[in-house]
Amino acid sequence: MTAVAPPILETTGLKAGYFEVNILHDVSIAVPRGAIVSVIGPNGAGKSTLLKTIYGFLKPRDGRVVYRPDGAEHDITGLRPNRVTALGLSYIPQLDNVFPNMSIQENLEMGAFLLRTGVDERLERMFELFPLLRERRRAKAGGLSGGQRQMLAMARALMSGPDLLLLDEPSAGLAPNVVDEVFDKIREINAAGISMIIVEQNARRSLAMSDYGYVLDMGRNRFEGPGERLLHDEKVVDLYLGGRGRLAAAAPSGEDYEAAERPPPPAQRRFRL
Amino acid sequence: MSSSGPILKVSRVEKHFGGIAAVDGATLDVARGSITALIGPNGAGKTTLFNVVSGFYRPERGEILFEGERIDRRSPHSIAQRGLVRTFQITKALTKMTVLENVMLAARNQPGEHLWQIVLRPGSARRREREVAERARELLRFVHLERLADDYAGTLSGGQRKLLEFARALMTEPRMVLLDEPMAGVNPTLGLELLERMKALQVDLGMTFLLIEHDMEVVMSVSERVIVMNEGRVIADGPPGEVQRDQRVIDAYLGTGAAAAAGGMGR
Amino acid sequence: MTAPLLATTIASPSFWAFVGVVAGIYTIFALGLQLQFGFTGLLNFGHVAFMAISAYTMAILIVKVEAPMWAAAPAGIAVAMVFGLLIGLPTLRLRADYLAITTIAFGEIVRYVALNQDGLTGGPIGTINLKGSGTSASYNGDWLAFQGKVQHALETVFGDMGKDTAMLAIVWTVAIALIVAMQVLVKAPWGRVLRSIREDEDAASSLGKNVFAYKLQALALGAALAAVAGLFFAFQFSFFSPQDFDPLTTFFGYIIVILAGTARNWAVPVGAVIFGVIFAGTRFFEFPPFTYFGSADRAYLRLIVVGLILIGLMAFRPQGLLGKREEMVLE
Amino acid sequence: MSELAQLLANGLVTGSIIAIAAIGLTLVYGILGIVNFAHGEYLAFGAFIAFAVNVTLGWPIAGSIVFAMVATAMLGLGLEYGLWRPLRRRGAKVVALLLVSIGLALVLRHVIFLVWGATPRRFDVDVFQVYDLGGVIRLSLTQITAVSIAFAAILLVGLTLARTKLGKSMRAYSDNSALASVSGIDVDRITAYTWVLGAGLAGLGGVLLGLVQGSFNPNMGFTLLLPIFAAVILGGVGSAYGSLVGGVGLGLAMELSTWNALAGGVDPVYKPVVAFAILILALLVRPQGLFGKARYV
Repeated sequence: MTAVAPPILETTGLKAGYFEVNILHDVSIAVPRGAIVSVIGPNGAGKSTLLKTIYGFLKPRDGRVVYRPDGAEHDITGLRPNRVTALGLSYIPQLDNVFPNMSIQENLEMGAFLLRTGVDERLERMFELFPLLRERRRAKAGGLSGGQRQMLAMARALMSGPDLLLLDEPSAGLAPNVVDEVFDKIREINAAGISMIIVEQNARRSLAMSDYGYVLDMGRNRFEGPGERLLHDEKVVDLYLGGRGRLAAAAPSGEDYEAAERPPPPAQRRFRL
Repeated sequence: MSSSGPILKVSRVEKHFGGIAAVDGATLDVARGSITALIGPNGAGKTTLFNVVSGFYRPERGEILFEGERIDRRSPHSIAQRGLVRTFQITKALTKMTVLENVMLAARNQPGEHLWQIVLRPGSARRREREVAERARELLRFVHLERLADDYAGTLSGGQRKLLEFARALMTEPRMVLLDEPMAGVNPTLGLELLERMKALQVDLGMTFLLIEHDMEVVMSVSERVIVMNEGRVIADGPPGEVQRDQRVIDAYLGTGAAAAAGGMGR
Repeated sequence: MTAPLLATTIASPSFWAFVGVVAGIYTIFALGLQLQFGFTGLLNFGHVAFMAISAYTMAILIVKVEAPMWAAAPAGIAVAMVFGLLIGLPTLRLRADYLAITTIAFGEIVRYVALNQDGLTGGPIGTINLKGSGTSASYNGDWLAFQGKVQHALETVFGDMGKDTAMLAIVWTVAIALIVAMQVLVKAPWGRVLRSIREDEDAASSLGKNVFAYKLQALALGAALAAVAGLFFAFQFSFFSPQDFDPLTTFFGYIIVILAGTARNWAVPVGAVIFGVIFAGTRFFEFPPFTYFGSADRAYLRLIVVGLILIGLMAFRPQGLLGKREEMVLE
Repeated sequence: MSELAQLLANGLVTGSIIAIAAIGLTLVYGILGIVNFAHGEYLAFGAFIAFAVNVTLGWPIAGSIVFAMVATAMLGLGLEYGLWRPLRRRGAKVVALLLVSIGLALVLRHVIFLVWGATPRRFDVDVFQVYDLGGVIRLSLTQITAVSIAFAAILLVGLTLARTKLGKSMRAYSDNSALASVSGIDVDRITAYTWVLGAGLAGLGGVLLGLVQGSFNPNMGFTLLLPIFAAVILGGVGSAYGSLVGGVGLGLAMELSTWNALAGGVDPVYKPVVAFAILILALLVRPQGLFGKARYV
């Protein structure tokens, strides 16, 4: 990540909402190329709405979204989701993130809907990355457990070969061991060169592995900075991370996160996305 | 009905969906006046078990006793009337009713809910309604939603809805409450408060709580007993410290990172 | 047609009395749907069947058993309520769209039976054939006598009025009494339980409410209201046939409820009067552009307008004219 | 014995008409979530358009059928753009859309009444060409044609849904429309295609119904609507082959109920009642439809 390269995605002054209610009032974020950016904040801060607005599910009332893949620049403000995907973004919603009545393989094929060739190779790569999916390729996605669904959702999102991935609360409602696994996969995917925006409740873990973080509150930017710094910013901790009491209690696991910060062992990097 | 012994006994309960066993012979009991946590990986059958215990699903096999009485063939409303009330993982706030109405709805012994009583004893219905409103406001104060009492529940945030559901469950004057992820989506500060209130009810009124919760910190700090489910069965059951050292629990659920964290806490 | 004729039609009290009676009957009919659909969320599309059952039961008892009207009319309501319970037992656990389809099927079964069991119902010709061909049957002797007495009483107080005024007074007295009664019920905690069921059955039952029992009560009470409407319908038109009870009538009831605003008892008569003027009133509009169409074509046009109103309401004002957006039932 | 064979044959004819009408309804119901009470009017529209070109303009019946299908598909498409899509954008849900469809049914039916009147109409075809099959069953050419076309159309639709990219994207849309658009599917195209297919099949069904009935009026579609719904629910909402099974099953049941050997059989006027009764009974036993599988939500 070089400081001079322009961010792969940038929003400026986004304002959006449903019917009469504005949820985003003024949100500006930037995602450096190849980085993981976390967006955290209390319930109702507008985190999920931000993702939906970037992805064109919601037309912004004001502001701009600019996407810059290699050597190009696209104004994607208000562009419909299928067109956004065609430009090289991908999105994993928090709930309803699979096609429940289609088989796992069909789910993955839907992810590659826009590709004309190379679908089978991608499928093969996803099965390597998520071996469990290969085992159950013919099973309906609706029968998967929460953790398995999240894995399938990630694999589906990667099938289109995106440069930027938007994740909405990937760890919500998952068991601790599955959360570990999900965060491991996220790092692995990022290591393959895919930039990411992650919206998370589990703010500590998310910030710990992020290059940069934004704190939203009431639909506006509140704090921002490198993930590690936000994690130790007294104000942020007090206001958004449940206070120092909880931080102290969770401290022993901090080591663990740091260990996980190291790049994944080369053996796991054999896939290219 | 005995006043000692477990308040809830679940024995060898099975519930299948299209050939797949969601609950596969689960056996557990919950001590009267305790706060017990039910944990386990996704798909372990925890929510299904809640649905079975609260009467929303009928088990194919097994037996459920609440206060010594069989409830596994009873409908949800009759189980609730017996004092066993549940909340939902995805909250069911009645969005087109006000916050106050939501809580008042949950009152028991309201003659005004029966057609013939409205006609025959309109006065008693009205008197009871006044008591109910008063009690409902008290509970809303208790969960810090009092100033929102007259707003439509649809305007509440996710966390506030969890609190509303909690107040509504308490309004039924339950002896035992099943809480399905009461902290999910509640901001941490408010969540801690909710836990304190639960503790207070346990201590002051001897109320029993069984909660599904993923936040291990919460589980370890609030519950005196932890039941772990995996693949539809109970794989461990005991005090929190013991359960988190159980290798099966670490393998199936906690993972090594969390176990390390828990070990740290134990010191 | 010329302006003077138009003036006489519009100014004629008997014309407005007729529209008023029709609106009153529709008010009572739609009040039942308001309870079932507006408050409880039950998509009952067979409402007209309860109207048919009570009208037929009354007529048959009076003509064939020679029962007095004051016994036959309550019997009609009772039988309709029993049918409400019977159809409710198997169907009330179904989801909304399936409930709609099964109840409309139930309504059609009732109509087919009325159409084809000539011996019982007089068949396609209607109640005039209740005694078999050759003799014309009538069931409203007692009623006309009663109506005459009311007319007489009204005239001693208010002086001479049109012949429909007694019917108008009776229908609206009953309608308003029923609205008050319904309002008392839904304002009571009973109504709160119904609204909770409309929103989320599982939430209601998790709080100890017997959802099924409440739905059954709403269905049976609503059936009773349709039954009362059926009786008045029979009295107003002095004979009726199965064609009067086709599914369209139920849909008219829905249009009234939606026009007025769901979960609003006091709004129902407003919706019914607007609907009555559009529907019964336009029959008498004898001026251009209406005169360019024959009477059959005008009937079609009227129904096109009614359809457009329903679509327009759903698109632009789903909460109805007098409803509140926050409590909107239809999303 | 020959009575039974003839009833079975008649049941197959009735059933295939119900099935072809049901398949259009089940697509719109299953993929777009619209419980379309105006589906009967789409049928009537198709029949009357075919009548206009066949009788008024003197086209041959084959060309009239194709023209009617295209015209009804265009009607479906026009209403998607002018009515359903704006409503969907306003956030209208199942019950609201259902009520709109009732309003639409009133409008369409009475526009047809306004244009063509209430007089019974018939196509310009030879209804007297009757085939004697094995000396026991007599079927008219129109009946045989209707059955063949209906089965062929259903097979084609079934294959489209299962095999083609369009079919897969339709299934994906019905499963999770937001995720479908994230996958790069243009969801507006999917809804448009669904209506083209659903309404086109309704138009075809309408013409076939008119052919088999002999004469028809603008109420024809509404009269058949409930049996069509019954077939859809019996077959499982959204399932093309389910509609086939449900429709043919119902057709057979309706005809066989009149069989003399069954305690004299029911009066033929009650055939629709038999269909309604089967629907109600079936829902009692299996509220998710007789052949419908439990779906994941």
